[in-house]
Amino acid sequence: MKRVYMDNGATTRTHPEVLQAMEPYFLETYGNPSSVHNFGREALKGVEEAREQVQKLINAHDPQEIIFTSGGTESDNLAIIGFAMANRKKGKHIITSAVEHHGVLHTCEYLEKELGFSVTYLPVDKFGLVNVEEFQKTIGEDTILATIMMGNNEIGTIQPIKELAEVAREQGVVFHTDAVQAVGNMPVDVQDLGVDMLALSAHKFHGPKGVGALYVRKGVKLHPHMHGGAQEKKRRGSTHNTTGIIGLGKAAELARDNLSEKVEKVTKLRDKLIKGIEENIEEIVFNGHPEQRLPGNVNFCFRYIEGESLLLSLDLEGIAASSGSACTSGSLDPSHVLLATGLSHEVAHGSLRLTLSYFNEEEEVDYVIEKLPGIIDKLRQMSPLYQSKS
Amino acid sequence: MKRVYMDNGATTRTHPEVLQAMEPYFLETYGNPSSVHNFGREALKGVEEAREQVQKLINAHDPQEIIFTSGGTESDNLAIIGFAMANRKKGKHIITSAVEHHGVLHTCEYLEKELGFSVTYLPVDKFGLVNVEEFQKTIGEDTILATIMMGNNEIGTIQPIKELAEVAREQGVVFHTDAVQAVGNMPVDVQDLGVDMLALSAHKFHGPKGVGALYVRKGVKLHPHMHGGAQEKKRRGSTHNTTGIIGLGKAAELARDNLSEKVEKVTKLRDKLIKGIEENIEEIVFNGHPEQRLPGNVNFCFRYIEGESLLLSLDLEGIAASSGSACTSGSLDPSHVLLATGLSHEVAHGSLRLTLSYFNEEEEVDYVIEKLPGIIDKLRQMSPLYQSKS
Amino acid sequence: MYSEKVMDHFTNPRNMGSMENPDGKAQVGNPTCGDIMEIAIKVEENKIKDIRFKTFGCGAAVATSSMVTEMAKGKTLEEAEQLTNKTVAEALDGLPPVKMHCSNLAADALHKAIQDYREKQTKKG
Amino acid sequence: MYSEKVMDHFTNPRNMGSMENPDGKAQVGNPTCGDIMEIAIKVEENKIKDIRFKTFGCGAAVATSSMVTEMAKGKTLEEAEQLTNKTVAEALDGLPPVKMHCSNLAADALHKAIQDYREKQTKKG
Ligand SMILES: Cc1ncc(COP(=O)(O)O)c(C=O)c1O
Ligand SMILES: Cc1ncc(COP(=O)(O)O)c(C=O)c1O
Repeated sequence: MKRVYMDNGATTRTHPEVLQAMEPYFLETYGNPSSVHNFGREALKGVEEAREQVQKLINAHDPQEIIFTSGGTESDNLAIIGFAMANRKKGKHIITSAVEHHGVLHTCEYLEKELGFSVTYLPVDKFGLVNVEEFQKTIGEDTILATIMMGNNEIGTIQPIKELAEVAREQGVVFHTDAVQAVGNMPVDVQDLGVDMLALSAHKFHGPKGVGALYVRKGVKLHPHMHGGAQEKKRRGSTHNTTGIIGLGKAAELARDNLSEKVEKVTKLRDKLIKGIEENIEEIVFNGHPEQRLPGNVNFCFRYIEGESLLLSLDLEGIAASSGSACTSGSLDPSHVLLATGLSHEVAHGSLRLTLSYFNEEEEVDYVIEKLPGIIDKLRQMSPLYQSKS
Repeated sequence: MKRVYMDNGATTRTHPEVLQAMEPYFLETYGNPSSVHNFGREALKGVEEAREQVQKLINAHDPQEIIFTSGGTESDNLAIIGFAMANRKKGKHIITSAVEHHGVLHTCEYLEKELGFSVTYLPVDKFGLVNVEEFQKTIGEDTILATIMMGNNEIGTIQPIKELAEVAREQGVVFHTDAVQAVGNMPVDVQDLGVDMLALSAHKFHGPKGVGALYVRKGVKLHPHMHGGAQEKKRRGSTHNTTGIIGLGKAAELARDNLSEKVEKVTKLRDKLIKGIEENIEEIVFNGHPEQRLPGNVNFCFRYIEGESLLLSLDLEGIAASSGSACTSGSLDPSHVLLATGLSHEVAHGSLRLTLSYFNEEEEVDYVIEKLPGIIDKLRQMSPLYQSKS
Repeated sequence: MYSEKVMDHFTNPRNMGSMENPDGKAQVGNPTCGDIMEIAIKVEENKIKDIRFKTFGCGAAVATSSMVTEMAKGKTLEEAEQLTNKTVAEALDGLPPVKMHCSNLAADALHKAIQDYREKQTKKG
Repeated sequence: MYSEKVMDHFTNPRNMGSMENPDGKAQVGNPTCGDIMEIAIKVEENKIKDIRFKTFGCGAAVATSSMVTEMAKGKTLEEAEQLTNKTVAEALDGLPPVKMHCSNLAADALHKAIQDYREKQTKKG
């Protein structure tokens, strides 16, 4: 059976060259980078090279501004809890948005519920955008931190980070952005954006799972989130995940290679897929912003059907996709992101996310456009909601 | 040059079969285990098999008692912070020991300094053992948690966990043990030990770095330490590190294979090494307990010399070892563990840890016994402390 | 995740569609929670002669709907009323734990359809 | 971690050992902090004619001791007094940041040995 992977927003295939770069660190250069001996020193060299590769990918000023973590979630936790706890004497108010990934949202909720912080969740418009002026108005005396994501993992909307960070800087508020979906998939320049902290995760751009990084601008003080050894200049305890870090470094290097060409390719595939769906299927809702959008993200709601049924039907045709449907997550409410953009529960249940990478090819897009209308039709024929309308 | 790796307490070589088990999950079964589609379901199957392999290794009652983490440090942080924060209404006192790994020690200090808990650090005797009666006396009304390590990472001493856990259970105190050095290297049975939580880390027994697990007995309530997605039954957010988890599972399976034979082999090598050092070098201090000891751990202090110089000299002969010397860690004080056993700063600075695994061979032990006396002598000749005595 | 039987019923749903002039009919669930099932029955000599379902919902919802129609068909009303959500789930070789709570409404829909039939009979009678 | 020069001086320390009847001698550091350096000098016509060190400490401590003796040998006392811990570290192509604070005492030891020589001269004088 044909197999088409269009769930790159969930995770990506590890690039074969990434695995190749990692392999010697399993079997030969397996020392602990904190060790004095040769096995350790060689491993350390690899780790520091990887740090420079990540630095270059996001144009950080200094490799020491990169802290390696176990992924996007840990980076967000470290940025938010680590900063909030270290600076809580300056204030206890945090600003975020209603459409953040749970790695940010649940972290903010934890600070609110368990640690005495107050959090503002900025609403978004129908495209999923926060409003810069509204953000500015929300900043108060007590505000110490703002955390607003760069590219939305569900609907692909890219927030005006540069403008938001500028407002924050003017008001003396430290600004973190969860750029897990963006980094490696589009140009991201921390100096140009003017952010203080930025989270990234290797497995979203053909690196290995279980490794990520947090950029922390020099001078920004944090508590560690992993309390332990003196690794990462005492900012993150635990034996270095050498193989993962080498993989992240290699993925960062590969991502920089011809980035603009890859972005162009993916954007073209995305737009073809969007057009193909819009032209062939009725009663649909396009989600996210049409232009300020991650290169690989396509998201629609199909009225009268439920997302998980759609995913299963696509899977039977070999197409791997995802949905903000409640039933895929085992919760009762559908995606908080889709609800925040103003969709009803009923419509939000019927969402489909197709996420592309530069590994995808045009014929795969054609295949999806060929198969999807029949599947939607079959599921609608089964739906009591559709019948009642026709 | 001959290369002899005797720093298995710091980290181990990944077993080639472990890497082999991981590889397909990088390039083929690369889906997110939380996804509905085939790529995801296959990955999930692998993750759940790995969970059972870990369950079996430590004889947990149910695979769902295993939470996958990014390593030993995270497991300790999750156990201690996660439990303390979730149960702080019941009490705010925690008991630990003076010889814990920093993953426990710094976590307890954080709770003390930043979150209003009080912590008792139990002293140890000259072998590094805590006293069960003293432990019992320290338990008070307000005590909610005890966290005492199983095998010490520096001096190898194995604590009387079963007795300690029994005391804790009788007093209604939840008991966590950092068994990072023990699991995979000697028999560990959570049901027999009677512990409520137990931390382990794959890279200490020929698994990959950057992955570990926390055993949490059914019924013990924790807050997550990684706030994010609904993974691990909402106890640990973040995309599953599929490859790492598969590697941990495979390492757990391999560790169970002929465990007692491997323990016997390593113990024999250890005892030969200890004897060889004692017979060939004067003015030394044997560290740790002679019998209640990790199978692979050898630790001595050599008077009049400093540990890092010793490591560098060994490294020049191809021998990889470690030390609790301050100079290897960039701090000023030598190992808190050696000081806790009553050694002076001066003596503690001259420590050497040689840690074996079943990958080591007898001729390697012979090689170390052959090389070490000359190195010690050369360094002593250089030492102003030695001269002043001779 | 799902058993082979669930996937079989999801892929080839039995008795799917609408029915002209049903003797009894009911809908359970609501679009907010993401599951709606509609069941229509024809009754002859106190037996379920024909049955049809329509479902808006996840794979488990579709499969349980399909399965309950297959199990009910040909049974007397009293027998059909003995079917529970649990027996339906068991007939599908079980459902994932997260799916037990919301998608498992098919027997409820069937019972309501039978109830509807009875009420109509009473009115007629 | 360490530069090649550091490792060279660590592996083949120059002027290591004790000295009979030194003209000046000093020890800096203490065993608690993990670093002790002892330097002994012979002086002739205001120049350092011979020099010996002994060191208890890490690789950086050994290498800086060795290097400072090499740099000082043959210099006038005034020239030798110009040597700083910084110039010694630079001559070794630098030290790792964590090593800058504690192991870098070699020039201090040298200066104290010269001071000891001067004090002895004064007493004799
Ligand atoms: C926007 C965003 N933030 C954070 C994360 C969490 O990253 P990870 O799964 O590597 O922890 C993800 C993906 O899962 C994401 O898409
Ligand atoms: C006893 C002990 N606990 C915890 C840890 C931390 O484990 P990890 O490095 O996997 O975070 C280690 C090793 O580093 C250890 O030896």
